[in-house]
Amino acid sequence: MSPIELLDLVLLALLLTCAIGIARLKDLAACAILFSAYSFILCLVWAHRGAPDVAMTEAAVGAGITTVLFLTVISRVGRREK
Amino acid sequence: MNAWRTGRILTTVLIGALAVPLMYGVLHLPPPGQADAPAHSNVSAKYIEHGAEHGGSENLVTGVLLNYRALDTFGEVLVIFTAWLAVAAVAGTARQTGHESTPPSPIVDYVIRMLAPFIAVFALFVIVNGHVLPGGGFQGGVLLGAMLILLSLAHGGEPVADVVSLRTWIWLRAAGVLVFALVALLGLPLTGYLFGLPTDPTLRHALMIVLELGIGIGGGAVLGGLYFSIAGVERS
Amino acid sequence: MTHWPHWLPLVAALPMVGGVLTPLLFRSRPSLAWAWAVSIASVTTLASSALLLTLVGSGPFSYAVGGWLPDYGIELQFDPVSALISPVCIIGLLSLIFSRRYVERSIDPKKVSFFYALVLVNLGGLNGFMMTGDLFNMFVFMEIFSVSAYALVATAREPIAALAAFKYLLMGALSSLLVLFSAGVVFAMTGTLNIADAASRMDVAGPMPAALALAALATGFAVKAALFPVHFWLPDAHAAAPAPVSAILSALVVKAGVVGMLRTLELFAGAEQLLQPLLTSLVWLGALGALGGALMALVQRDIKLMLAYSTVANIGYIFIGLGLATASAATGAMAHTLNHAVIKSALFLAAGAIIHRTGLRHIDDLRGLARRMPVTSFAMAFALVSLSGVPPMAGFVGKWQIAVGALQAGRPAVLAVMIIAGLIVLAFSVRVINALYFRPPSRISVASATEVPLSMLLPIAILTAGCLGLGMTGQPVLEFVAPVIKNLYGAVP
Amino acid sequence: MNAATSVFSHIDYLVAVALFLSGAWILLTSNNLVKKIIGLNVMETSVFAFIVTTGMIDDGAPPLLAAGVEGPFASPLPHALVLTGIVVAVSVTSLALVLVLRIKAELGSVELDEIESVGEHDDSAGPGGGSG
Repeated sequence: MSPIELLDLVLLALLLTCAIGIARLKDLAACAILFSAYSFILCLVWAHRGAPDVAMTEAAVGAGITTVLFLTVISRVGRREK
Repeated sequence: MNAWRTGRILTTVLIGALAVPLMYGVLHLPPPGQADAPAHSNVSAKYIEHGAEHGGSENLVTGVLLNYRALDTFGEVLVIFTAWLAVAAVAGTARQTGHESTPPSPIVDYVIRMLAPFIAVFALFVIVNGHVLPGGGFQGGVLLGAMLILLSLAHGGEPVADVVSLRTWIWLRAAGVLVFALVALLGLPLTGYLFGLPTDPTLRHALMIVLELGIGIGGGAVLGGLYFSIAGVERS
Repeated sequence: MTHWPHWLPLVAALPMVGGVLTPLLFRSRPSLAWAWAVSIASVTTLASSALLLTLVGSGPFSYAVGGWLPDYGIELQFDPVSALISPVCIIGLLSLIFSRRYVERSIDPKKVSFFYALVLVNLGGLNGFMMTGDLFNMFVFMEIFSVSAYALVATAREPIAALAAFKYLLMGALSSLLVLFSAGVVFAMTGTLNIADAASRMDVAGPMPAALALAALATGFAVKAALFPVHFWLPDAHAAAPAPVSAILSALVVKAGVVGMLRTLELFAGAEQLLQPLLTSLVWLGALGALGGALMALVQRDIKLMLAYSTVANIGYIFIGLGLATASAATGAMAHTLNHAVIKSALFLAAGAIIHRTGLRHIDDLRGLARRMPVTSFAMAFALVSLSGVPPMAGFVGKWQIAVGALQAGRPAVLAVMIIAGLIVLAFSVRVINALYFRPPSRISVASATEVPLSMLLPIAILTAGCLGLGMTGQPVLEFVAPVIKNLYGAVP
Repeated sequence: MNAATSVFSHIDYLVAVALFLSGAWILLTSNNLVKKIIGLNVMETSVFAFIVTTGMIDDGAPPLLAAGVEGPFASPLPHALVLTGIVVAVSVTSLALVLVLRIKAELGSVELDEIESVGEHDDSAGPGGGSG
């Protein structure tokens, strides 16, 4: 098990925890930020998978633009999920 | 409330049940990373073999996007403009006043204003070097969009949306589709097929740069526009 | 005119670029935007009829985009299935002509140019979806006409329209995801995205991943076509949308799901043992959809909801035909796809004209309208008779062939369900006709209603004439579609 | 190739499917419309993860034919697909968010059960109400 494969497993585990965290959290802003972290980890995984183009786009879009759009809407719609 | 509770349990069971066939089916695919898997030995092998001289770019992904599967990218550029069309049709372009966004602290304001030109230069670099290094029209466009959003976060949105008239913004947002349509039409006389890029390296290289710039500027303007509409700062 | 192949990509690209230019050129001049949209749509209709003549003349042909053959690039193909492009263009053009007066009142003037842009982009996406022979390209065109469809539903002013559009968006995004997932699985199995190429390499990867790809693709297109269990997004969306949009959605966008299912059958034609369970489930889901849709339409009080549920019923009929997999059932299903598009767009435009003039949507409120709006009421009645499948009319052609196919396949239960559903459709048609013609007006706005202007009446009249015309020319349509059966089902009884 | 190694070698596919299902769970069970859109995004990125993994190759270089770089190259086709998919995901998400803003403005809430209960009261006039 080379260290890189170990890193992969850790990143994949982090992805799953992010997804479960988003599922369980009631505070929408926290979900949006967790989604941003989820996108960053995905960007790392893809950078290692030999896909730099896609990693760059996912980081800028997933973590950047989508999260900002979510936070803008959450600030106008209400932060707590019932 | 228990109706909602049972609904949740039912969905959890349904999704759990769905997991089994999905995972079982996926397990029977050739393992990822195997060199002789069909994913690498069919179309992709041809791309890698003839990528440089056909596709016209060392970065094969850009070659695939702009040359081999140009119709996909044209559809793609159209989807991103249609998203802005949809948002404008639903949200309207009237400027929603009344919700005051808290002005950021001067430090954030200063840092963003300092960073903005570097992001712009980096975005341009990514667009123009799309055929040699990882990058291209989309990545550059996304970076430009992110810069627009950062600036409007720093200045409260209205000044950034007012930097040019709404009419110019719309022309900028349609840049991707219009440039792509022109180059596609140009393909007819040059190669006898729509969406065809000529085989002469320098002309093809120039056309690809034009396409990348169109996609980048169009994408960036649209993503900025999406944020303006959602934050309610679009010019009316 | 000699066969000029470049019309094929242009039929898709022209409305899209025309749509993109609409807000640029005419954002502040709505009437010019309408004229521009109608001219773009008519040029596209001419191009599509030229393609149709070429297809009838010299058979199916394909077009290598960018000059790349299928093993490199994307291949567009024009066969009897993608011949649906010409009715798409014609119905789209007529809906655009109809929407001039309708949109003036029901949509905010500043957004009118966006409305026409979205309609054009939607038509371009539909044309592209029906002509492409590449799995991922289908996904991209599907996104184009889906995103514009969600927004078109939301252009209506009622608050319910935004919620209906949101539910439609979630289901549509889910179905697009399933199609993308199966495109990924097909790529992992065969290394290519071209449907014909992938079909020939399908057996190399073993049955399990092929079953996964088939299930995901079929579910995705079933959701897009609103087949029975996953149809619940359709009624609210089609009823809340402005009338010309409802016509485009029910007549055209839903049929894209049917074309997608046909491409799926084409892709997996080689794997019979995989197709069998899918075909039987299509038959039963179709039967339940036909029955359930007809029943729900019967109990509706809002005329547009009634028509929306009747779309769910007719989609059920079409999938019964596709599922039975006999030659006559499948050709009947494809003919019914075309006929239902014409009938349902006539009905929705007529309903739109009535709502535009009287502002009333409930069937009971429309009593005695025939005296005040004779042409629209006659068109509504004529199209309803055609919908219920009375012989010389267009609705009869497809349903009769599917019924014959059900008998050939030895499925009397399916035939029984179709007959019951047909009677229910007849029942709610008679109820509307009775309200329009044989009951005294009960509302002031009905008593004072006047006929709609010509720009709305002309499209309704043309489509109503089509309800009869397609009934008369049923046989040539069936023969036109027949050659596709072989490559759909392989050996067919 | 016994079961253990086959599961391990397909770990990427399995994680992608697990993320797809968790996204579906968030989408289906959450009552808040914004949470549903986040779930939709999780599903979309998981399908992209699946497609990028199909193009992966063991110790292969990214699809850049720079001078001096040999060895197996990752397949460029899935990367082009995912690039297109990501931009589609942004488009659908931004339209969904604008619809949520309009629902909040017109129906007063973004919680599905509250909206549905509002829907019941004025359902007598059918979804369209009086106007066309």
